[in-house]
Amino acid sequence: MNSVVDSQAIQPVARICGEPLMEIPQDLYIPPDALEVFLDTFQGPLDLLLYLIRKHNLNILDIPMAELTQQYMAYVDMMRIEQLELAAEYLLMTALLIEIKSRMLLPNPKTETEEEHDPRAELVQRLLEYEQMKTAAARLNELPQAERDFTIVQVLIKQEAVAQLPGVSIEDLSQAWLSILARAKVNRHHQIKREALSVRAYMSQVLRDLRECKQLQFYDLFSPQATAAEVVVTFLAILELAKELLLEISQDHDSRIIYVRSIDTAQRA
Amino acid sequence: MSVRSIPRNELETLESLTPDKIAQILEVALLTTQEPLPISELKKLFNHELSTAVLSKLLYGIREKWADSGIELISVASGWRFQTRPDMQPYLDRLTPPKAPRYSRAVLETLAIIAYRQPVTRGDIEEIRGVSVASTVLKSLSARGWIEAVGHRNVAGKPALFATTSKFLDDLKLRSLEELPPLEEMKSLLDSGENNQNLPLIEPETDKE
Amino acid sequence: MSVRSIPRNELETLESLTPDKIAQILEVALLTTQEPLPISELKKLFNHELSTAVLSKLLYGIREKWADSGIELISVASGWRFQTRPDMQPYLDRLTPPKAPRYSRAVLETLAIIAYRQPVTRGDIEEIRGVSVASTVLKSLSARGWIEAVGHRNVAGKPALFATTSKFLDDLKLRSLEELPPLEEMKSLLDSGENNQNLPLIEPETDKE
Repeated sequence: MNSVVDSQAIQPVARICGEPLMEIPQDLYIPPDALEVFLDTFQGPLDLLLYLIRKHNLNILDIPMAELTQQYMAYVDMMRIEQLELAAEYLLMTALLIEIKSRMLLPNPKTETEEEHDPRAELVQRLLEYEQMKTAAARLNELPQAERDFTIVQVLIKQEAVAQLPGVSIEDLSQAWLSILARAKVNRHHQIKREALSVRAYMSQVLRDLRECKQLQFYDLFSPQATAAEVVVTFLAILELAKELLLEISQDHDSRIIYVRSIDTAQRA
Repeated sequence: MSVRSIPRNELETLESLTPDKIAQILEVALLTTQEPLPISELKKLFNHELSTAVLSKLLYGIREKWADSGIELISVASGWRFQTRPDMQPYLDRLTPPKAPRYSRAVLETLAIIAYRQPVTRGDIEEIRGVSVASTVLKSLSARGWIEAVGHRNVAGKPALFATTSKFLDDLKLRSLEELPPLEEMKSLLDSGENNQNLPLIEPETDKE
Repeated sequence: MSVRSIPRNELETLESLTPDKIAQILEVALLTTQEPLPISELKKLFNHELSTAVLSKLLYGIREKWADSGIELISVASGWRFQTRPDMQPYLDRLTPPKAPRYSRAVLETLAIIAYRQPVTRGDIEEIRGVSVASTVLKSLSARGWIEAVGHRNVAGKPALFATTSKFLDDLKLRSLEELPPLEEMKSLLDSGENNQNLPLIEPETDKE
């Protein structure tokens, strides 16, 4: 058996002064004290009608309309004070029920076709659809639900203690240089030829070499493995450094040895 | 303090990862991520060098490994995730008072109508329930991430059309809407009145579908 | 489904919980909570029926059990928690790539000038950029190991001469400075004017980083 029926069967319809009201009295009369609770129990007129039909085995044909209407009207009176919208819905339902009843009572004109619209059909259809959704809702609620019936595992990701360093691409550098050029518009002073870059790279290297030793023999600045091109570039770098007064070139009178000396006095301090 | 020991560009290539290590990485990813991880996402862990078949096999292996523990690896609509077994929840509730709301019947019925009849407008829901639907009902379901407006019906007022989300499926441990409990055929109301003393309220009729 | 089958008030009493089950509950609590859980909090799981000593022993057992996995149980000032091991980080980063921080324009331009015009003093850089260079800019590049002072120019104040390092080349995957885009190509690109509107950084700037 499904649990929806079970749970509904054991739940009191309402509580009056703490006492559970296990079922709606047969005469459909709801004590006025209980009405408020009673209305909370039902989702609306459709829900109430469905309950009455199911619980009391009412055939929709045999609904004691006078009583039911009276009952509904009583709710409406109560509700008008606070829940006007809900009252309207009960009122609408009452009107519908009365319409159905009256149509059933009136003699059926034979001129209509066999397929004549049954005034109950639409209501029955609505009741059934509502009941189906009501059941589905209860079933959904039975499904295990995250946070209510289980918890999702979530272990902390221990972030690095070391801050992540920004990445730089070659494009970033080009872009940066381009923006400098764009700002400078005419970049006379800093125009550099393609070859000059390698000269400048070697200038850095010569300065590094000289950082290690106070002074070096000229030839020591050239790596034995250097290619001809590298020798030329290194030589140009030395000349450029001399021109920029970054190093001093001197020759010993006796030994004829050429010395290269950094004029960087600061670093030796 | 832990310092990054493996620079990103020097990660071991897949060949050097043992199957155990691969499973370990998968496991850690699933243990640390609250949202379910689809296979497509898990592939990123290995620079897309592992096939769906291999990953699935590993995932079932991990699931097997945890079979006797308090957590389980499951597959839901949006992917795979670890969650606690239901019998653990009462203990966990002692640590933190349950935060998930207990939904009212109004909310549950609205949710059911959206789940089974989607996409629907508020008007459709009201039509079925026979009462107006409070905005708070729709808001609480939206806030939970279970429903969303997926469009508007092209009628006067352009009412929003609501549907359930994949988070709704995830949170209910479902892989698709088809896994929702099947709708029951309701007992006809017209031939009640006969023999229904014992109230077979929702007895499914087998002859109809 | 028997999910709701254990009413909270009918939980097994502690006596009926096996040590394995107790450890399982502890483990689940720690796996689902990101904040460290102090022993006082963990006691709540068992209605305060377990002593600190017993819990500690169990926690060390759990730590042991996870020793060979990608996460570890650690004890921090405010309690116990699971966290990922550092060697898992590179893989997890593939799932959610950390938002890479970006160097400011001042840093990038300074770096470009040092790369193309080395060796240069801070004064040279300022002359080229047309704005002053904050010492934090040079410091961050030095700290990164990308630039270094290779000497000092023999003028008043003996300003340091900066050059790029081999680490700079390594990190940018360059074999030599010649592999940097040639300047005259960039110049002609600029002169052609066709790309001018795509240059994001041409508006004058007075950064003082």
